[in-house]
Amino acid sequence: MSAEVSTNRLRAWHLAMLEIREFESRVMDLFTRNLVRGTTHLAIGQEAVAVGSAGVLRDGDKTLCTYRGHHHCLARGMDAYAGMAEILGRSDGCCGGRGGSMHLTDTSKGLYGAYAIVGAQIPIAVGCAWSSQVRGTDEVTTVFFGDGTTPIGAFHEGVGLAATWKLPVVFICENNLYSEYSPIHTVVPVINAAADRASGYAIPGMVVDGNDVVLVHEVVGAAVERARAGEGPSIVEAKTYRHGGHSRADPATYRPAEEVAEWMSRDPIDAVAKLLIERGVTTSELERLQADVVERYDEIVERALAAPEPSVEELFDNTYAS
Amino acid sequence: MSAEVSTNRLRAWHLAMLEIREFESRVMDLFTRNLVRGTTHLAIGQEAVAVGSAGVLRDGDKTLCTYRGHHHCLARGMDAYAGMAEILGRSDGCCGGRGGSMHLTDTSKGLYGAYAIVGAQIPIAVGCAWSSQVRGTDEVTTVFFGDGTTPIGAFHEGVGLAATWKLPVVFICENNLYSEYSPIHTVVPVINAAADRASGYAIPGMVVDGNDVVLVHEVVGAAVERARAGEGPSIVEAKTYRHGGHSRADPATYRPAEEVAEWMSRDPIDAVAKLLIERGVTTSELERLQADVVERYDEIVERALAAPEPSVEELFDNTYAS
Amino acid sequence: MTVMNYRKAICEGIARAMRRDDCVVFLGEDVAAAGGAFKSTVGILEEFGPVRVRDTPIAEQAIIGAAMGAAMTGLRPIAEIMFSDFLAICWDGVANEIAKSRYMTAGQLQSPLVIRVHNGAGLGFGAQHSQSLENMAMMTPGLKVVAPSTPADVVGLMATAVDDDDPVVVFEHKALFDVKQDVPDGDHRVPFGQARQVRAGSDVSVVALAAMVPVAEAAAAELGSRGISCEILDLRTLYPLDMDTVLASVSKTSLLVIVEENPRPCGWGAEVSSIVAERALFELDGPIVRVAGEPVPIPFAAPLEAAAIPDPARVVAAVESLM
Amino acid sequence: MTVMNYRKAICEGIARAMRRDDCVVFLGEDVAAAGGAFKSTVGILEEFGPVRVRDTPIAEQAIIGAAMGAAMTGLRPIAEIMFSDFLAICWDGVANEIAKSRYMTAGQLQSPLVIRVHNGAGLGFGAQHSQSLENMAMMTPGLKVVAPSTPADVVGLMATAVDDDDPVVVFEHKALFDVKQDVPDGDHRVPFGQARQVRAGSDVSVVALAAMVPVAEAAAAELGSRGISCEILDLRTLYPLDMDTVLASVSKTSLLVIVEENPRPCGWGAEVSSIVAERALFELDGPIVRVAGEPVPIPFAAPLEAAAIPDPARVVAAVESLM
Ligand SMILES: Cc1ncc(C[n+]2csc(CCOP(=O)(O)OP(=O)(O)O)c2C)c(N)n1
Ligand SMILES: Cc1ncc(C[n+]2csc(CCOP(=O)(O)OP(=O)(O)O)c2C)c(N)n1
Ligand SMILES: [Mg+2]
Ligand SMILES: [Mg+2]
Repeated sequence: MSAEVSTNRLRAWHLAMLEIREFESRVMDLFTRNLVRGTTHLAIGQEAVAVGSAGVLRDGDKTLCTYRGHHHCLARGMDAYAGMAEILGRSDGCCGGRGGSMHLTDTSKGLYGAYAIVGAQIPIAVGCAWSSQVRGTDEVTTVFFGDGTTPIGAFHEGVGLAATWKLPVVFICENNLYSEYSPIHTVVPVINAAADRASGYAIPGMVVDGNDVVLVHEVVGAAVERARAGEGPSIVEAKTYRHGGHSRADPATYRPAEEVAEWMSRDPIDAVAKLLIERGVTTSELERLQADVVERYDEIVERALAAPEPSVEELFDNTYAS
Repeated sequence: MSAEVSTNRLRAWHLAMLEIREFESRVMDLFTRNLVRGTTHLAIGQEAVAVGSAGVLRDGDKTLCTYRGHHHCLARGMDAYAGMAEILGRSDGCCGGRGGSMHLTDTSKGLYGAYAIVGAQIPIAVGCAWSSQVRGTDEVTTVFFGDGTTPIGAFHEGVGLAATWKLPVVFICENNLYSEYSPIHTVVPVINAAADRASGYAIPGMVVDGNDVVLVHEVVGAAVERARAGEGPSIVEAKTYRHGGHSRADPATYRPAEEVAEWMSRDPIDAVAKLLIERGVTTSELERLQADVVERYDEIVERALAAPEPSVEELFDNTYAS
Repeated sequence: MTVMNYRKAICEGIARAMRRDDCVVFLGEDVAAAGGAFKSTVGILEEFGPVRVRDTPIAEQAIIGAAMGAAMTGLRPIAEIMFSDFLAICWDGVANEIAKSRYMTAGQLQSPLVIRVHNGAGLGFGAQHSQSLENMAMMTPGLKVVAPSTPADVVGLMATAVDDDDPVVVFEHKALFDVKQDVPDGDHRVPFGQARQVRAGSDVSVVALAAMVPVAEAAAAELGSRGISCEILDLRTLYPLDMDTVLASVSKTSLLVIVEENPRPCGWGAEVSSIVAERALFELDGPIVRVAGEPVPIPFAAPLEAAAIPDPARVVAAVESLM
Repeated sequence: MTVMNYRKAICEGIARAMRRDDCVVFLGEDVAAAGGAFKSTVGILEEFGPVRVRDTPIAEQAIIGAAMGAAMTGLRPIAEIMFSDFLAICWDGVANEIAKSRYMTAGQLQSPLVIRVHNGAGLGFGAQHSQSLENMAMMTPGLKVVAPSTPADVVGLMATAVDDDDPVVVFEHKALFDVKQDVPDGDHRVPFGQARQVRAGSDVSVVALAAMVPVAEAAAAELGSRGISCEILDLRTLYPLDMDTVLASVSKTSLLVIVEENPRPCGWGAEVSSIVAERALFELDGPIVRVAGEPVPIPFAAPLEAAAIPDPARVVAAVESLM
């Protein structure tokens, strides 16, 4: 399948994933240095889901994600500086510092919010898709959620409405095996936390290797085309892994060492780098690329740290439109 | 299958169903005469689900139902006078007149409440079952809900927890084809509103003719035994029909005449009466039974109408224990 | 002018908004084909068709989410939650998502939508279908809160609500559905944040809302016959809150009685009282009296339900206690 | 006496209750194996085992329903809802079922249970994880409402809460988790409905709760140095509400400042203010001033978050405005 993807496309995906990883590594570093307040939820290890999924979308398509959503925002084109400044609570942030790490948003890129209450984004995404249907467009909405989200009511209400109204939305589960600190199999009664629910809504449910950007692109692509054609929603479950803890300084000691080792050996960026090398890209070229990214992020972080915090005079802005 | 059921048992079920129908008819009559405040939701036509299900339970087993729950309460042994007085808002009511038609409760009979918020009873029933497990008993909880309840989050959260924890609870859907005034197929994406969800929880889902008391008894019985044996929850979907409207004075004109006619011809009480007659019970005996019931309810209604309303001095009673 | 009852006014308000603006859509449980559980939306489906008017499954979180998602992307939804009590099921969507998203995203996500709920006691619907919950909305920054007491206000406030770029929760009081009144034709609008002087008076200011307005009026009539002159103000909206009118009235009468249906603790009247106690304490000649719902779940039995919410006699007694 | 911080006191309070009574069970998301998202329940699973201590799926409605069902049938559950903001997801269970069922069934259904939530702002968790929502519980008849400000109160109020036959919502303030104090050993209990006099004073009464108690204390220290003597009362429970102590203090000082973290509209301070304005208006020598959270979602950026909730400087200014 990867044979069908052009080398240029693979290069673009690889770069996008590198950038996400660098972004997240910087956030972790800043958090560890006590420069980020509150909490952060990183997507290191889950880059392929974001990049593969974003690649199938067009302008006008909408994406909603969670507190663990930096990768989705970057994959759809959020300015990394605006994201980083937001996480640092600066007025240059994509939300003027009001949102923080859990709420990166850029509607100009189709990013209709990152939500911090588990499951909340799902009915809202369904509403976006309903709106696309009412307005007679062929826009599609993608909405991301974790494996641990599948027990919550909002997930089921949203999927149910979308299935009943045949709405153009694709529900994409990033199954990283953990519901916060709990192994997912201890908190859901099915093998595939999300895909196994699809039959209860008479919609397609697919499982895909979420660390294979090419496969993600293909499977999400099919679901998006189905939605765009007016055939209704699907659930895609991408099996993946977060390399680090759930949030903040979580050391993730609850994970068996062999499990971690196995998944580390299946790094999604390494995988696409391998494909590129098979196609003749040189290691030194890849190293140069990585060095460029590091350099760009040095500058982004520096600028963001130097940016001003919002002023207290603006406290009430945007509470109401009027 | 009905061959395995003793005639005495059939007689008891028949009588129980007759009593429910009489109770409900009286409520309708009182409501029409403006003697019942607020609203009522009757179970005329759905008697077999209640009687068949209650028949498999023991003392200590718990039952939770909805605002459309008079039949379940009577089937598990609620005193008809206490129920009628409650619906009339009298202090002799099972809830001292505080609850009304939607909230008949008698914990001494295992009736742990009738709930008026769609879906709310389901997680609570799961809690009762969890308690039975924690306390090391072999009690089982049955919980009733309508077809229209299957889209709501609380249903899914409750079933999910029960399936994950293998709790001794049986989820019994009375699919009367309507979610309030909406045909169920217009608001859910599956054929069997409840049973088709079971695969999403890796638990058994059964469909049964809810107008056949013998079949209900058998299918619910199997699910209850499974739960009692510690093998976890099941979903039973009983297809049935309400002869009247959803509530109050709903004329139910949204229902096709042929549909109504077909279901009227499958009256659950007529069906069991037919079985009894096949076994040699005489029509006149059945008529006598019916006359007895009418007479008993004349007296119940008369007493309930004469009972006092609660006194305003008691307004604050039971807001708190202390 | 057309005479219509409160129920019909709900329908009229929705229809006028939908005629004015194609972006207005309407969704809820049995609001379309059946015309609503209270028959307050009969004919909307027929006039505006099944794309703009949709019956939903019983899934309040989905209804609210659908409304928000649609509002964020160019529509102006009106969502019905059948009873205000059911807001408890979808409160995350209302209070954590809809109310906060504009602020949290520096204005990027906007939810110009209206949530209509049937509110209040008095009809024997029991504890889970009878609450007055305007205070739950009022305590949530980001929401506008409307509670009309008359058919004309139902229509006029709906026009303002639908056009407003902020999310608005409209509490329609079930006990008022048969109240009739002349309603102006055309583009009748009632602005938010303007209390209505229901009755001018000089001895005491009585502030009320929704079904408590007629209760206050009945009390004022009785008190008038005893020589006590009440000024009655109907707040109409709780956010924005027209304290200017309340304070002006209090500075005239020097006495304040607040009549609210919600159980007393943290009711909207507490907020009104505390603002007066902060800004006009020295204008007062007597205690601020709140006549509020009793702190109990609404009981079913008729005498108990009647005792649980304010009635004219309690308002009369409260006013007389100040004389 | 043992010195412990607020976080450890939470754990201690739960452990003592579970040791005392086998019927006490504990459930919530990641409360068992992981010891809680805030590490406030470390060791409970190990001591009491997996039957009594359970990790749940992310399903707050199921958690609350499970707790209620268990409470109705003989257990005394303690349920954790990780952030008070998430009460919005399961509010139907809390407010419509748990709070009302005893009343509606004339005492047949009882819910002797405790719901613990992590409450409050100050840590940069953003608008959906930082609210102060004690007022949402306080406005709901049938619930008892607890909000401890010290480790000793955390332990003592938990003992009372678990033994109480009514449902109790305990708001644990995240910003206090590192506060340390001596906690009495043994069967330490703090009764409900008794405000704590944090500091005696003669010029002004300052009523506070939870994280606002240290804010009031800091303000009082500063004011003391300016010659103004504050009496600080920590309400500790909002239902039952100890108005006797508040009224006694007001009748001594004649001035009242209320410090509350929730956004002002319909905050608990509004209720306290309105009771004083109704029962002790003529004892007051000045307006009742409420220093409350600003009516905005809690912003993420540090200076904005700090400005959104009361700080000592605002309390100082409020008190000085009365002098
Ligand atoms: C309704 C709700 N409950 C609990 C939480 C706390 N919480 C935040 S993330 C999380 C785990 C979510 O797991 P999953 O859905 O698998 O997503 P992941 O974090 O693995 O991406 C929890 C429990 C929350 N934010 N919202
Ligand atoms: C959460 C909630 N939403 C809406 C309602 C109003 N309502 C009461 S009964 C009902 C229909 C329920 O249909 P179903 O579950 O099929 O049960 P049935 O009435 O047919 O027995 C509705 C919408 C409610 N009580 N609770
Ligand atoms: Mg996960
Ligand atoms: Mg039905």
